[in-house]
Amino acid sequence: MERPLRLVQAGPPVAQLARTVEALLVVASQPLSVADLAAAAADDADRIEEALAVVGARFAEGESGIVLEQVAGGYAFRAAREAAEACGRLFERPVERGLSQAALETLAIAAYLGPCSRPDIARVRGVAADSVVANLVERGLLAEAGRSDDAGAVQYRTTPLFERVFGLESLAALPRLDDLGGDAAEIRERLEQLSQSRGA
Amino acid sequence: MERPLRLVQAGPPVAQLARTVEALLVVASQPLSVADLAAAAADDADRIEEALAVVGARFAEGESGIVLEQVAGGYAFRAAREAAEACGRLFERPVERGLSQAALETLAIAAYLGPCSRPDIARVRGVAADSVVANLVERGLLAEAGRSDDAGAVQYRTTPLFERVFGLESLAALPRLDDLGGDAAEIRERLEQLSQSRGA
Amino acid sequence: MIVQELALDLDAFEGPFDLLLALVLRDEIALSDVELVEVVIAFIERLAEREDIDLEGCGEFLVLIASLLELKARGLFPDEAEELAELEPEEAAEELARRLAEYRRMKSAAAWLTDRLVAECDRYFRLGPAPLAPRPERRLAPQSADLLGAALRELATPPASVSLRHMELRFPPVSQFLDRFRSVLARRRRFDFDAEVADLPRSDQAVAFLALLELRKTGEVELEQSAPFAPIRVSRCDLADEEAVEVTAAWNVRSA
Repeated sequence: MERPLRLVQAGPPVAQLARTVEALLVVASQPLSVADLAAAAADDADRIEEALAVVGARFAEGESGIVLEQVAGGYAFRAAREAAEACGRLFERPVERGLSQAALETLAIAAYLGPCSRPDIARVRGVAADSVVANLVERGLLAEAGRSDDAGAVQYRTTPLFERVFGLESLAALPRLDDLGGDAAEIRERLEQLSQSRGA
Repeated sequence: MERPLRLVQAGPPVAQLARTVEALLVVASQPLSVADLAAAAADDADRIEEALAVVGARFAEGESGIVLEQVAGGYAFRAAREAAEACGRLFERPVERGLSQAALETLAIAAYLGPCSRPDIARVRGVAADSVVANLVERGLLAEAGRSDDAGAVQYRTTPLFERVFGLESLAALPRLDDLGGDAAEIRERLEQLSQSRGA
Repeated sequence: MIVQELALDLDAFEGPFDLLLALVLRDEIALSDVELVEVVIAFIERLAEREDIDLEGCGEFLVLIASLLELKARGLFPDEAEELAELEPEEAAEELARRLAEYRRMKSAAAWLTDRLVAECDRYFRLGPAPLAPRPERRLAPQSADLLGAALRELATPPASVSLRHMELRFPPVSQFLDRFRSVLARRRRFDFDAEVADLPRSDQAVAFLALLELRKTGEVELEQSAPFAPIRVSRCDLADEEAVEVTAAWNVRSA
């Protein structure tokens, strides 16, 4: 499809737009998408992308203590990795500190299967999920996502903070489930082999 | 006082220390003092001051969308002034159409009965007023108006913003409530009695 | 492989664990007949004999025993998951394998997340608002001053008096029905509960039912009901023959 010709209002130079993007990202409390940035800067998405490239070059690992990262469906500043030790002396990591195996499995289930209720999670894990889910909600890694149509149970999904803590550009950045072990057919085969080997 | 001569351990170059300071400031949700920065970077206060000068030059108004600012508690990043409009749009909330019943009742009490404390409001409404009052103060519809003579509780009155929102030239322009009683004291007494009977 | 080798000597089964598993999957042995706790004890005893700890074997055993426990629970409570209880043995094995596979995938995903967390431990970012961020301003559309007067008028309206008539519902004493049923049973060996209380209001019927339960608790009567909502037959206990006892036991299990 051909793009229609249009009169482009010049707008500020990209360098200035880049400064605006920097300003927005330094005050935001969440990663900002291109659409968020375009709306706040009152400019085109295309030009925002150009400005983001400028900002990304200025705030790159090794260049700067502030680093631009693409995370949780948007862009955000974080500390350079070289400053991790200094950051560790000043800041706690309350969100991810002491996440249990049960908590990580629960997060995996919500991240892969999409919004799911506590009974859904309990079915997969084989144990009640109530306290684990409550703990993850308190940490801000899970959030309520409405109620299921049938049973009316509250559903939970992972939050943008989850993506941020695990450094995921989006949930699509998770490895494909097929690549993770545990094929049903394979397990079934193993069970059958076991039974046949005895031949009873 | 003469400073003692000492062997200075070289430490990282100031440019690297400046990057560490940048990293610490971008993660902090409070301004950081020189002492905070020195403790986190495990370096001298003097060298932190030097690094801050480097950071200040890099993040200066006109140079950058991120600006280093010295405030009461120490140093923090803020958005450049040229980006004020864009930041305003980022933090703009949609216009709210109405107020909750609790907020409306609380405003009505302060408007008609004159400055009153949170216990006064709770007595008339029959429920605790703390959060609703705090919310209205934050929104600029109520303001503190000194303390009552007897109990010493903080009193609240409606604000000029309240008058603007409700289209009143002054509180004297409030619709009359002759059906409820002759004056504010009478209305108040009547409401308190009712609220007691309701709570019983 | 400690799990496969595990020798079992149970009331219902003697042989290695994997044979038990095979027989269960083929539905040749009823799980309800197997004391799974004995299997656990046997496993722990074998573990204690070993010098080293076989973590992999422990993990495999836990998954298998948990699956068996789940299947057993489903079998014991058919109403809890009817669709699963109705599965053919073949399908149940399929379902078991499917769930094990799903759980395994989620465990792998959790392991991936754990690695990720370690790899990202040097990424620091701000939680919460920036120290010098603009404060979001809440704006309110113009409001009518009449709303204020209306709010006060509402506060000034006396609350409607609440009717407490429904609290006056009177129940007859349970003892009244105890006496009544005892006297009926003195005359007749059996009676039909539904017919006996048919003329009474519902609240009285409820009390009568409580009396019936009380009589059963004291062992004075036996109860029979052929199906849910079918008439309840009440018989004097001294009369209850073997058949009646059996039916009552079935009734107890269903209602437990």
